[in-house]
Amino acid sequence: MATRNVAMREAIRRALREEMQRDEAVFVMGEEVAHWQGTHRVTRGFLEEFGERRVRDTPISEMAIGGLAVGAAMAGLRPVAEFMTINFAFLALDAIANHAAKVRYFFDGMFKVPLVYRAASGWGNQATASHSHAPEPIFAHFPGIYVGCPANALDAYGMLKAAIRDDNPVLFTESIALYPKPSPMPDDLGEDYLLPIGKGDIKREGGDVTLVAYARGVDWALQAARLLARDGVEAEVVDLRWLRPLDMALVYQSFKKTNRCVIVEESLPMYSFGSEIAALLQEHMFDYMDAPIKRVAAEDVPLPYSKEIELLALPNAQKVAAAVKEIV
Amino acid sequence: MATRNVAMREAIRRALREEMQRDEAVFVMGEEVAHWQGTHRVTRGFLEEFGERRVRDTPISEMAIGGLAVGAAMAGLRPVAEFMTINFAFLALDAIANHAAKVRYFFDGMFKVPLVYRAASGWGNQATASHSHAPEPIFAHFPGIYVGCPANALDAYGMLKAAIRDDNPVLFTESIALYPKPSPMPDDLGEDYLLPIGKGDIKREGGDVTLVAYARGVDWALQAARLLARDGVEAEVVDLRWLRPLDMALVYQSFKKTNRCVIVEESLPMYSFGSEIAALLQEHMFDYMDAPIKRVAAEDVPLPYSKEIELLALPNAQKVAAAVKEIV
Amino acid sequence: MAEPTKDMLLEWYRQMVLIREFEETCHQLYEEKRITGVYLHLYSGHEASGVGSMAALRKSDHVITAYRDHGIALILGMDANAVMAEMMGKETGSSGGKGGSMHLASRQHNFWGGYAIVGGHLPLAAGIALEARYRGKDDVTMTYVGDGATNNGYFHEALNMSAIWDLPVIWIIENNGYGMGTEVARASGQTELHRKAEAYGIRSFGRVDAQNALEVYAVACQAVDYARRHGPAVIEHITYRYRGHGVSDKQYDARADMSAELKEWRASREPITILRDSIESRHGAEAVAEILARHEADARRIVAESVAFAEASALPNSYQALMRNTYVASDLVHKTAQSVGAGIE
Amino acid sequence: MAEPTKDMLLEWYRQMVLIREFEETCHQLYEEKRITGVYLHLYSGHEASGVGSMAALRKSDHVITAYRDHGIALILGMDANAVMAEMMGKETGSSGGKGGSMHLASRQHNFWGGYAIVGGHLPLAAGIALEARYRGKDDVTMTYVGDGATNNGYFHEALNMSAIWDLPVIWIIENNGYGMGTEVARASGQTELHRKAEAYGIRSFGRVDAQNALEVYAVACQAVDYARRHGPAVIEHITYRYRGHGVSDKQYDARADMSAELKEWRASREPITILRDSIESRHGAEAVAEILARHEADARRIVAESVAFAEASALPNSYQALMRNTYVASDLVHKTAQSVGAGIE
Ligand SMILES: Cc1ncc(C[n+]2csc(CCOP(=O)(O)OP(=O)(O)O)c2C)c(N)n1
Ligand SMILES: Cc1ncc(C[n+]2csc(CCOP(=O)(O)OP(=O)(O)O)c2C)c(N)n1
Ligand SMILES: [Mg+2]
Ligand SMILES: [Mg+2]
Repeated sequence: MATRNVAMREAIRRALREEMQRDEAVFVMGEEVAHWQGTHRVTRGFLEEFGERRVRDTPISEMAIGGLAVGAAMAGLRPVAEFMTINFAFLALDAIANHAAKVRYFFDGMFKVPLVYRAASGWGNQATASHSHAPEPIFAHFPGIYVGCPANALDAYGMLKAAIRDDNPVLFTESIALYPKPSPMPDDLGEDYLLPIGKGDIKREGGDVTLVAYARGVDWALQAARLLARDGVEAEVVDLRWLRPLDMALVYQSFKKTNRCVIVEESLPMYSFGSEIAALLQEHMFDYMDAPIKRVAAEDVPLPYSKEIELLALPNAQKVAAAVKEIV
Repeated sequence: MATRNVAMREAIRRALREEMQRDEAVFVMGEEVAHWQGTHRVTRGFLEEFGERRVRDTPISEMAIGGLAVGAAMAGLRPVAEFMTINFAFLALDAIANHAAKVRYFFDGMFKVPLVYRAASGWGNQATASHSHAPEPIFAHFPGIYVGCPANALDAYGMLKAAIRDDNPVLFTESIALYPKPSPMPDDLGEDYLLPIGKGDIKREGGDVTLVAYARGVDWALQAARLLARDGVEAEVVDLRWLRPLDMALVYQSFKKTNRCVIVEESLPMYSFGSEIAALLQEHMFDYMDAPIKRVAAEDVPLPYSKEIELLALPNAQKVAAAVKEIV
Repeated sequence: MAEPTKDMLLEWYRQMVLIREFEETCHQLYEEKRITGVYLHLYSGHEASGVGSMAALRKSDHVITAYRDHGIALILGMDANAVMAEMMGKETGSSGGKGGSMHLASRQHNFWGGYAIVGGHLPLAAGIALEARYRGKDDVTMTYVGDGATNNGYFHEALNMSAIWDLPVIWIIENNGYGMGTEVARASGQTELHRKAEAYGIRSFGRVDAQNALEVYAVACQAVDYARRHGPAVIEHITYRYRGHGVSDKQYDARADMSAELKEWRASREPITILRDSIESRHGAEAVAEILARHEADARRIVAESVAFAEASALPNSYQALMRNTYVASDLVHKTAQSVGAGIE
Repeated sequence: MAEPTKDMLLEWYRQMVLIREFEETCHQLYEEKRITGVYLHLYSGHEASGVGSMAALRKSDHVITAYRDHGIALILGMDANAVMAEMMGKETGSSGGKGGSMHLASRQHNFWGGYAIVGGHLPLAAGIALEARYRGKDDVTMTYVGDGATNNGYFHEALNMSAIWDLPVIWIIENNGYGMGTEVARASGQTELHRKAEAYGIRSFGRVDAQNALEVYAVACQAVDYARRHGPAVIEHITYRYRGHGVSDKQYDARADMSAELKEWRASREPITILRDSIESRHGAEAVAEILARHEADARRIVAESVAFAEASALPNSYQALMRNTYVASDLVHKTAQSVGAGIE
């Protein structure tokens, strides 16, 4: 099968477009998704192809975007509601955590809520404190919703298709830094290439240390693995892909082999992804632990504008490699 | 010094009242804090004593409550803004995490934000899914704010006074289940009884296992300690009191003695308090770990109305004791 | 003005006495601790608001409201047994005991629930209405919202979205004078709540005396007709809550001025009496005496039976019952992934 | 109507040409990648809106706005050097390089900032105004908010709070026709944005042609006077953004109909030209030619100097600089508690 390099943005666009073509109940809503062609150009051309009925610009009303999608989904549509960036989804936390994630539960299964919230996530590019978050763990704290965070084009494609077809609410975040990044994608996947919700992936094999990551963290982990390989340390990179549900079986399997682990994430460090993975590992893999599990995350600070200190705050491959060096 | 049993609600009321008497810049705002006398009766009598200027009923406008307090604090007042329950603070996540916690940072110290958000937290009493959260870890994820969660009357008193006097924003949550609970308080503390922000407390000494908890979790831990003592297991109960900053030194000290730990919280289990504490412990206390660290939290489910299944979902002393039994 | 038939009026009477009986029984059961929990918001005093307005709907239309939802559920025809069982958190409850008083709903009656976060259901209403527009159906969504809730961001954003997308929602503001203990004038800069429609360019149908089911009905018919053909409509219902904000909030409603006010409303603006008077004056007191009495007796019987039914039902008590319906079971979900499994039906 | 003196008009001219020069220079620097980042929202075209309205304030009054804040900062007298250094993220920037373009502020000028979350600053404005009311001062808070932001929940809740608490806020809606790429009519059910005041019972001072500083000033004087004595006021400013939403959004503003529209605004509604015409017709073209030319030259010099200053300044680059000012240093905080320490000044 022919394979080409595709930017993650394009893969997401392709998945979304195919699902809209396949199922008339799928529609897109959000700020600037239609006429402006999407702030991140994911919905470029959609207005022209699908029209105003199915490609809907909204006002700057995140609470309503969050909640309207729930009602539309309960009533039988399959909304894909975009938050321009995940930062603005803070305004929709109640709609997401208290409505999307709970409606099915508190009516004991009477309704289903087949929606996808999409949001650009992450930081860099001097977007400043209030626009610089990768807060997936905050949302994944709440049962009733799934949280998916792809690390490359092909994953994004298969994960988003599954998210749209699934009958549960899904928060799907897309690392801004990965949007333009090309990665290989077969040309002809058929239109049913679905990656199961909650299934992680080994992105690189190695026997000396396990790097657990998601989304942009996977990039740093892979870069670190290359650095480490020069020094003879072979890292296995586990991309969890989903923060809820968590494919811990995959992590445990790798850890049983390596007995060492560094967790990599773009988020703030406390009460976060690394916290949960480290906690689960030490609990379930205690007998396999040869060293403390390390975490690499953003510094514990609101993120600054100025570019050098912004970089200081951001995780990177060197930090990951240094953390590995402490435990191998 | 004479000591009496005081309900936590009363201690909080006393602290708030004294601080309002002491400093005219301190005022109270929130839904039903004035005429209704406070939903949880914490501000009972305040309207009469301090008048409408300083005891301000608000509309059901959580975003504005959250943000208005920030502006008032920047301008020199010391607001104590109440969210009737922490669930409603989801609507103010942006005001809290993106404004209260960041204003000082992104203006590089130009302003200070001396405010306290108070909120009743926790569950039980069949309050149903959207009204049943103890989501302190979500808010403590963000640097720039402190998060305090007292476990008894005296702590609540000293912690709240410090929170009000401190020049940083503080989220102060009060377990609903603890409001009516009496605990000993000396009659004459003077008006400057301040418990430092970020200082934990050993609530019970013991050499066999460390129970780390906060707020209502401390109650369950203490009850479990009594159960365990019958079987000859002596638990040390560390009340962290603050989720940010974290007094890990205290936890480490205890852990070095016991080499075993169970973390107890009222929250949902994932990306939560237990996750962070377990992650820190295994990282910094690896050589002292004689067993995996266990966590007891709410079940991973939106919380139901019906009372027996609600109790099934809630942590309790038996669950804590059972977790300890697995590792001692 | 749409003129309701005699049968309609009698049916309204049936609904209103059923609601009143149900609510007062709930109140009693709560006092006796046979209904437990902290939230139980009764519709007593509000009956004509729901009855008169929903009479303007047809079966395929939609209804959604907040936590003060028992009356709405009964008007739509939900089984009193299932509703009472829900109050008690029983397996036989309409939400399997998971939702309780605040979360009644019925898919079959197009009743989308009962929500607990103030304002949280308003964008859901817009979403439900969008489905109709999207599919080219002319069903409308009738949405009840309290006076206090109109000050919340949800109200603003949802109403505006309904306006720009021409969504067929009838936004009924149930102005019962208070949000918990706060009078409208202390919470809202605009005290004529229907005038908030101006901020969205939404057609307002003004203020209605919602203790009079006939007036409610007349205006609702216009608004429903308008919404079906054009887009959103706002109506303000002036009503009163007889049982205070909720059963656990006694202190406030015990205030002397509150009880005087309550007495006044009960004496001169009792919705059941007003409806009864209308029926009698139109159709003759004697001619309807028997049927009205029958409705009253039926209400007592139905509610008493519902209590017996509910009390005889079991509480869910298994771990499986607790976890069930967190998620829809799905082949798209990886089987061994943690923290699912238990939560699927 | 308050009649501005000749000195005032000349001062406004000075401010407006300084802003324009500053903004166009920013634009240029961004193109040359000497200013970096993704957000840079210019005030070109808006000048008369800020200049005319802030002329109605006195020194002790307060100002707050969103991310389109450079012009506001310069009008209030912030040092162009510190502002330009902030654009470049330098240590010498007004926010030490931490805030960038969207987060200018100056305590000394009662300028409470520049905020990046749409609507997020609106409750802050109410809080700042509350402080004045609380302390019995009659200072007002002038608040700028975009047309797009009026559809956000923050707007609703903040305006309503200002109404019920009689807070002295002048809510100036800067209606520049678009929120990013969305025309007002596609985002707001009510397109006459000043009429949103009705929802809060707030006094509206209507719509103003905000390309004309004199008209802006006249209405602002009334509104400020009203706010000082009574409570909140709303004004809608009709204006236009010359440089699109922000510098990184080229595609949209390149649309043909947009550039025609822009040409039209520039040709017939250029705020600097309109002010110049007013000055000349009142005070004689020749009499003011020299001073106007001087202001123009000064603007070029000041901005050029600010660029040199900014470029000569250092970038913060230490871990300490990164962590500083997360918290206020405080004796009330336990010394060994984790994750503080580094973050205090
Ligand atoms: C967002 C939010 N804030 C606060 C509450 C607590 N609360 C529940 S009902 C209520 C009053 C609502 O009043 P109104 O909208 O007038 O409805 P009514 O109860 O009078 O029918 C409040 C404050 C809540 N449930 N949700
Ligand atoms: C809550 C939130 N949602 C979305 C954004 C992204 N955003 C930034 S500016 C803007 C448009 C605002 O338009 P308007 O209020 O008219 O102000 P203008 O830019 O025209 O001055 C949007 C959507 C944001 N910053 N915050
Ligand atoms: Mg009400
Ligand atoms: Mg605009």
